[in-house]
Amino acid sequence: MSSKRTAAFPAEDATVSEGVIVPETAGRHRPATAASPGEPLLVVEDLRVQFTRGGRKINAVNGLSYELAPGSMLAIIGESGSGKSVSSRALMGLLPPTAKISGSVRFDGRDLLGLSEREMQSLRGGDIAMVFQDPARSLNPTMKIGAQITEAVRLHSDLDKKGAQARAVELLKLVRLPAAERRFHEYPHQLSGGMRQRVMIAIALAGEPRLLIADEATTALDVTTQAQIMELLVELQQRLGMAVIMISHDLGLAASYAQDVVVMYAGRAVEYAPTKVLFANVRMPYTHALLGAIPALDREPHSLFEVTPGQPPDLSALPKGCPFRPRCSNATDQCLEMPPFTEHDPEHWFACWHPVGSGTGKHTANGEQR
Amino acid sequence: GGGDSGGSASGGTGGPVGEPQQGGELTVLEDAAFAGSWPAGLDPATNTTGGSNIAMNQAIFGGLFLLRADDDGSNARVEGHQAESYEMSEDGTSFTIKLRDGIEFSDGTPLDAEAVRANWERALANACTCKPNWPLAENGIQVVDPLTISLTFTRPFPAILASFPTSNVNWIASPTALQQMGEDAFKIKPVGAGPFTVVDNQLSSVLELEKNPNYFKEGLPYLDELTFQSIGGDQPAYQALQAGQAQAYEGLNTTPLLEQAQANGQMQVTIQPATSPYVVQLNTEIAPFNDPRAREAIYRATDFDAINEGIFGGNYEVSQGFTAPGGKFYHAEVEGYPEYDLDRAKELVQELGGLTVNLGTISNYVATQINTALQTQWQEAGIDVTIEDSQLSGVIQKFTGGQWQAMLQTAGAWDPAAGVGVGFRFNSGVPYSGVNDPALDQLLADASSTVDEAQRDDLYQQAAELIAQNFYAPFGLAFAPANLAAAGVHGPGLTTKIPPLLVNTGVIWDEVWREQ
Amino acid sequence: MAVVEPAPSFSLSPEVDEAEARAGGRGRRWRSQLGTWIPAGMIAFVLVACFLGPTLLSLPSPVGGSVLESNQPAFSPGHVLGTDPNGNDILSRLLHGGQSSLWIALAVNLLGLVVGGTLGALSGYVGGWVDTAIMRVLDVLIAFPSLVLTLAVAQALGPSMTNTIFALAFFSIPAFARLARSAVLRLREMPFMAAAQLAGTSPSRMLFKHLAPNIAPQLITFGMLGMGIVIIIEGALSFLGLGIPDPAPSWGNMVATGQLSLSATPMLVVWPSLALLVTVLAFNLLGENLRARWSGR
Amino acid sequence: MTATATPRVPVSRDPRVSPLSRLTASPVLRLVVKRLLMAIPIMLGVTVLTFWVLSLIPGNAAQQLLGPEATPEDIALLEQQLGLDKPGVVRYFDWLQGAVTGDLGNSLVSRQPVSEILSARLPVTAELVFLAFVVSLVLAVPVALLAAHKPGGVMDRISMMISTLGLSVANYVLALLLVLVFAVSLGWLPAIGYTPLEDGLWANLRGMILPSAAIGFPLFCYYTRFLRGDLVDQMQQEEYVTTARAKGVGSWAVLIKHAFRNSSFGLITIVGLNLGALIGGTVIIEQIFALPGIGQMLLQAINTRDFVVVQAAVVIFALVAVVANLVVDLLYAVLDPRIRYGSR
Amino acid sequence: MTAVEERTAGDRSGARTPLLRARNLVQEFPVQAAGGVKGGVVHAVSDVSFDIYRGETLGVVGETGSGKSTLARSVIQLPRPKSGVVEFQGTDLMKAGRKELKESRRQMQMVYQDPFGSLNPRWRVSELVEEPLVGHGQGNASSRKRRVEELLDLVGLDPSQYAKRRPFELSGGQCQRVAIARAVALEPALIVADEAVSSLDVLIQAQVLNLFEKLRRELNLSYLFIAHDLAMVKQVSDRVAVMYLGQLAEIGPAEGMYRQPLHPYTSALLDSIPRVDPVTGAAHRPVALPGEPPSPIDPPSGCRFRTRCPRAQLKCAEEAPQLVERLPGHQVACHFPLDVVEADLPPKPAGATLAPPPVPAQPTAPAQPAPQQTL
Ligand SMILES: Nc1ncnc2c1ncn2[C@@H]1O[C@H](COP(=O)(O)OP(=O)(O)OP(=O)(O)O)[C@@H](O)[C@H]1O
Ligand SMILES: Nc1ncnc2c1ncn2[C@@H]1O[C@H](COP(=O)(O)OP(=O)(O)OP(=O)(O)O)[C@@H](O)[C@H]1O
Ligand SMILES: [Mg+2]
Ligand SMILES: [Mg+2]
Ligand code: NI
Repeated sequence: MSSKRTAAFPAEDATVSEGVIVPETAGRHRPATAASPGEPLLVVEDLRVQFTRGGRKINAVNGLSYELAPGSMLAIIGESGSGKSVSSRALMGLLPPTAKISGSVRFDGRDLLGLSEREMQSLRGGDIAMVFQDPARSLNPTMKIGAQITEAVRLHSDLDKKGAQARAVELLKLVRLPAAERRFHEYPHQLSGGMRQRVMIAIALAGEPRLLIADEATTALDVTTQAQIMELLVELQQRLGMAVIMISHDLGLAASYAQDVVVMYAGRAVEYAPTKVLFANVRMPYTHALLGAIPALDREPHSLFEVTPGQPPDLSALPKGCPFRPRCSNATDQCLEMPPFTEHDPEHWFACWHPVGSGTGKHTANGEQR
Repeated sequence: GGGDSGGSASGGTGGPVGEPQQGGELTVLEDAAFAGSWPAGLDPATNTTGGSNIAMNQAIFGGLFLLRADDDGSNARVEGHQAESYEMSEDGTSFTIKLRDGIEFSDGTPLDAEAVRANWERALANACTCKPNWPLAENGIQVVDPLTISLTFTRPFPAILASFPTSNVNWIASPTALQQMGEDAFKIKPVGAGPFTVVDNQLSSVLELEKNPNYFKEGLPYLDELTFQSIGGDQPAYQALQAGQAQAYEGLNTTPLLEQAQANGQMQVTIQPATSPYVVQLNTEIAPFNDPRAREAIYRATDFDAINEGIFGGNYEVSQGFTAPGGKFYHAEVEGYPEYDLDRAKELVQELGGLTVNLGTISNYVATQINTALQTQWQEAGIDVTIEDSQLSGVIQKFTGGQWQAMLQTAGAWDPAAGVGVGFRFNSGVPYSGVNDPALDQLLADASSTVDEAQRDDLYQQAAELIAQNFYAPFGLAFAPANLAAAGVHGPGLTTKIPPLLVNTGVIWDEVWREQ
Repeated sequence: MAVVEPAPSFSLSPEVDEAEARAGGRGRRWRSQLGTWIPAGMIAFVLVACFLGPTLLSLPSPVGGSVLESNQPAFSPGHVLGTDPNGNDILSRLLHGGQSSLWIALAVNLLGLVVGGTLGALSGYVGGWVDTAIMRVLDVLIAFPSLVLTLAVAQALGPSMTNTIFALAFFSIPAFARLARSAVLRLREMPFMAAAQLAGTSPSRMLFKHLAPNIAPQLITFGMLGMGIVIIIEGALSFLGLGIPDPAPSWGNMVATGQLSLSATPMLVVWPSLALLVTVLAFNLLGENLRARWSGR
Repeated sequence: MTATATPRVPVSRDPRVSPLSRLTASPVLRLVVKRLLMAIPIMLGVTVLTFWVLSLIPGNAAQQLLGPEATPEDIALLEQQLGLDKPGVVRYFDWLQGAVTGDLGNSLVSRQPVSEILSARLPVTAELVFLAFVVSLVLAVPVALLAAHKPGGVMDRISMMISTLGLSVANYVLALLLVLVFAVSLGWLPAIGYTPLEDGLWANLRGMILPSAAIGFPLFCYYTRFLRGDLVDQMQQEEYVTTARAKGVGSWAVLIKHAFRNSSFGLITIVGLNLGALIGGTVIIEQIFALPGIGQMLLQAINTRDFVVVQAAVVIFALVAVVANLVVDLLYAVLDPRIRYGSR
Repeated sequence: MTAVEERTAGDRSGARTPLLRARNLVQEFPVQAAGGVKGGVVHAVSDVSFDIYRGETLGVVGETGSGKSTLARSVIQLPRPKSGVVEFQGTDLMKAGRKELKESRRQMQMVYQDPFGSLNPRWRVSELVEEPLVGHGQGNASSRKRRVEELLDLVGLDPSQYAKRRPFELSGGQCQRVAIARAVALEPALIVADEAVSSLDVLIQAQVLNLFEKLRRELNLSYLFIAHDLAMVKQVSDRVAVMYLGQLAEIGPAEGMYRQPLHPYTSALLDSIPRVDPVTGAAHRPVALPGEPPSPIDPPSGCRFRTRCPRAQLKCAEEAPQLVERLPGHQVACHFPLDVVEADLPPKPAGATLAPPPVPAQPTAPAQPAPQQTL
């Protein structure tokens, strides 16, 4: 994989600066060596991450598997602490040395977990880029944003300083930062949250990555800005043919934008399907509970929520069997055995002995209703 | 009296010495806590630390008289320097000095009787600690002829000659220069007729001098440049000498360093013949020492010989009176001196029903060490001792407050009547004395106004016996600091012994030379 | 050296994280806290050695030795580390000196903690003119060359343990106060402060029950790091003829009198310096470890 | 600015903007002005405190100068000559009046103008402090970076040991040891004395190396410890570090370009606070190396109760402390963009 | 202002006097520039008026920085607002002395967003819940202990298990329960919940929201419920207030407002919510509101929303719209509210929006109030 590329994005400066973005065919600018169509760009298999902290083992990720096709968007959703961030950082080799990682992660045919720190370093930002949750903290407060982007550009291209700066301005325009030339010379704190997140995206795009991981990229923003950013991401993804992993705990957000969804619980994938398939027919009780707990506009004032009792499990002392068992109303003794994560319905994977729903598109009641 | 040829071969501790050589530079270190501080400048009349700046004064002004001694420190005598001769009247009430002819200050003006008179009058009017305590008669200073000047006293004053080397009247500054420069500038760059002239003077830090080409003594001084440098203690000074940044250090008193230096082949150590022994002053005015038994207990509990052996490696003598081996009128034994006797001490303490003493001193290495040792010894006799060392001001405060009990001090001088003499510690009505005894006052007064040396000796011996009989103050170690010099440096007082004037020896800088 | 504020890295996160608290595996936690226990053990050792050692080893008195036994080399009979020029047992002086040095360090830091902490907390919490007044006064103290102040105070009052503590407190109080103030300013914005106010909690309760326990860890950690500095400054005072008066020992004045003849009697400096080193190291390690734990790293 | 004086000169700038408001519009300038104004009460406080503290010290210059042998009459006379018989408050205001007009008075002991004494001695101390400061800082940065690169690694442990050692050795002992090694044994550097800059840069520097090392080494240790801790914090806790790593920036570059930049602010604060201590260190060190600086002068002045000189020295030291903190604030303002633009 | 007065007769509140009456609240914060030099002023809350009745929940929504928290803190007088009137149970808190304020605060408690930050990390759960009882000198030690147990039971925490724990031994949801227990300890009339569930996981959030509802029903509590999740606010509120840049854009009954928003900003907010229908599983793709929120230090003239408003006219820049009741109990501060059809609006002169250069992403003509993005 050539991580250094001199070619920029197609000359689109003129159009971009006017803000009109012409959608292009996905992957047009991709080198021919890219994974052939149909072959997944990223295959995560039985990924496990364990931390040792204070002498105790924290099983942050416990056998996570999914695939990602080039140019598509995958959403990973789950509660706080379910291992979303850890699993995605594991892909990028950004975990602290205390983390023990096992399983396999194949990116474009290469096993990422076997790479040296040096190889990983050239991969980071070049082939895989990442955008983080809190744009206020994720940018270096003492560096001009232009410099931060330029730095990323120079790491992944042969451009000289001037060229890299020009490229950085281009990127700022690409992410539709108003008055890009002026902003280039500003510091992060002079920008609003939404603008900062755009800068983060511009940095991520600097290496023309084939995979962009957006770790709760919009959680810190309010709804209107969130919509702006998501729109931008989707558009860039389609135009540039990037694959995107979008991490969120907002089911609605995932449903609105992603092609595929992985639902995580206690470090495991518990349900995995194309968005349409999944929401048409939720099978996993946990996903079902999530759906029942989100407020909806069409509910009456003062109506109650479906309540799932209990707390997320302690990752250093996971319950035996299905981790959701203690909170699940469908649970039986069978759940003391770990349900396998398999493709029960076509394209629809889940791990449950007692799934809800019957494939009719309407899920039957589980637990208390209203 | 008369002039000295000066160039007498001075044998230091470093073996045979060749002929003096001309030229070279010398850096002399002085302890910042004593001689290394001259905050008020170097005008002899106004230098309030003049008593400790004798070295600088000699180098700049030369001196009317100088104390000299044989190389081993014996046969000490005051000799004329800029003074050609002197004459004391029979009754001891007048003293006439004849100056050498042709001496010029470095500004070219003559050092004559008028100049001397002007200097003396200024000196006596000012508050220098080195101001002489002359019993001067009205109009006591008279210029007889351009080179002769006489002093008249109200009483016989035989100590007049001995008082010169330690006091500011010995240093004659150019009155013309003083007038031209003004006092404030003069004290920074004083003009004298000494062997060296001032190049630069940073008060209490560095004094740079260079050879005075018109010095009245032919061929002197030997050195081209002489620098006095203030330094913060014996250890840095010793190291500086080792490193070769300086060639001499006056006033080393840290015993371990002294011993180390003695073992160092590159170093000459000259321990000066002591003139002032340590004395434990007891305040006889208040309890507990208004009781002679308490005082005797202290005498009996004190074993200075042990201290000398233990702390000072037996380097010094132990006195029984206020004179020391280097000074005048020294006698090793004082009749009836109450010697160390622990059992007697214990007995006395028991008799008294216990004894509690507060023993003070001025903060300095040797004094504190002696006090610590004394505390131990006294405690052995059952005396309860707290020791306390204070800065100078604290000591003064204690004395003037009158509430002190015991105080470790030094007593005496080369001549007991001159300088910080014995009267200072033992006369009635003096704030720094703990004794109120008319008989002793009388003895001391008589001694100081007697011309005949043998008679004086006898009177002082009587005074010492009186002190011992009344247990006024046990005497001890006759301590004197040592001078340190790098190999190849020679000079009277530096590598030969001369009894210290006040604390340090009066080095005669004209005659200091370096092997090239 | 002066006491300066450490990095303002500090958070409210508790000593142990959630999961750790639940797990409570004794042995494992013990091992994880080795970083704390080793220096704590070193400190305990120093304390025991200094405060009980002289009795346990039935050492001779640290003062009042016979001058006839002065300057004995190490391992002489009865004097493991030899004697000093006054004939006192060096080991005994070392241990007794540790008592005074540790007392001073403790007292100075405690004074700083209590007085400085209270002043700073008050200043930060009350704000307004009280804050301005306190901070201006402290600014003056900070701008004032502390050595001069200490020298002056020590000279004015004379050398003694109490006066040394008093003089050194001028170093520590402003530093603690500033630290406490900045911590309180940060805490003041925490919702729990507003919540307490809503709950009708009285100002004194706010100060002592809400703020104090939260700033205490940071101040204590800071104090740990300051222990060594205080011992050394006490030595500097001794160097200048103040500090603990002779013949009573302290590490500071042992070093200070030892250095007077350093080249001839190096061991007089080496022993107290070593003791100081071990103590400073232990307190620094402990302080840093506690800081790391309390800041939830 | 001249525009207001001569109205006929065409004013190109917006006439409504007065020069003053233009001045105050710059946050940095406003900061300077504000801090300078704040310095006034601090300096006043310092002078009052000095006067008060000095008045507590027993004895005065007259007594001290004349020594234990002086008669009370002599002392009283000298006191009168020196003006020490006046009440403290009067003396303070006399002094203040002079100081405000730039006249720091004359030494009680030598009668030299204090300004003259200071001008002779300030360069020595300034150079000493400057060198100590620069050396400690210049060394601390790379060592801290090395240590922070692998926390718990070999370099980290070595630097930890060295710095603990440095923090537990008294600086006067260190000074003597340095002389023993470098001047006495090796003979590389002079043991004492000051060579003015005019006598050659190298000669001057040679003499300053050991004293500035004696002052600078403990500081170096302190800075190293501090910076290392802060760097590790930044590396482990700050999200922008992760961002940089995610960009593909190498670990050294992250440490130097990103973390260090942010850690430098904490370091600057410490340095500013420490400058006072730095100067305090000169008192003892100048004594040992026989350097004719302010510290040496201060100690002597305290001993002779030359309070006019002490007062001046204290004012100088305090001024340096205040200015140092002003500089720190300015450095923040210049280096930290969050402050520079005044919108935090 | 007057609009509110006029409205009071009529709708469901009837002639009841409000529990809380806020009028023309203004809160500003000076911002510090470099090194503590005074900079500008943040207009955090500008002229906001509203009422809350007993047993009623008023929801407040708005984007971040719009002044929701400041409004909440102004109500409880921590800190006191700059000007305006806060009348609580007939007492004017703005003029109340220490004593009166303390008395009123008994009836007025707050639950904060940050479940850990609002509990002193060094206290035990029992002490935390007991704090208001101690602060207001209620009962003796043993009666307070009993009350604490009751309260913990009420919020669903087993006292025997949790009373001795410290906050860090609790999960976020449990912390929030403790905070709620503390808030209801004095049986207040009003609870101000500032994003009280925003930081919680969905499943836990549902638990806590249900707890709020249960308490409301059982204790007849009123809530000032602040959140940025419009759907959630709707589900818990009787009435909803929409804030934009320190001002009320719209206030009205929850149902009505969501069915027919009157303010273009409310409409944009509703369109920005990504959502999936829990029943059908159908996703709704949000539509973004263009532009960046202006700075509260220097808010736009006239209508503060005009810089991002697709309907903005010259008038919007010149004249600040007042809250006007356009539907029963439903007020809006807009010159051209959405119940006026686009066609009825005056023709738009060029440059009327006076907006900074719009985000280029929005080049399409403002034909629709909320343009649909085609991808
Ligand atoms: N460096 C680490 N050391 C120890 N444990 C860690 C570390 N990083 C993460 N964990 C633990 O791993 C688990 C999974 O964390 P992760 O950040 O992946 O959750 P998440 O799903 O991203 O949650 P959120 O929605 O809160 O971001 C958590 O319990 C967390 O405490
Ligand atoms: N103490 C303060 N000092 C200065 N400015 C403040 C202060 N408190 C709030 N502000 C400012 O006032 C404005 C309103 O803040 P507020 O916290 O009320 O908004 P919010 O609607 O609660 O936002 P969020 O949804 O982020 O909680 C913001 O611009 C904020 O920066
Ligand atoms: Mg996460
Ligand atoms: Mg808020
Ligand atoms: Ni305004």
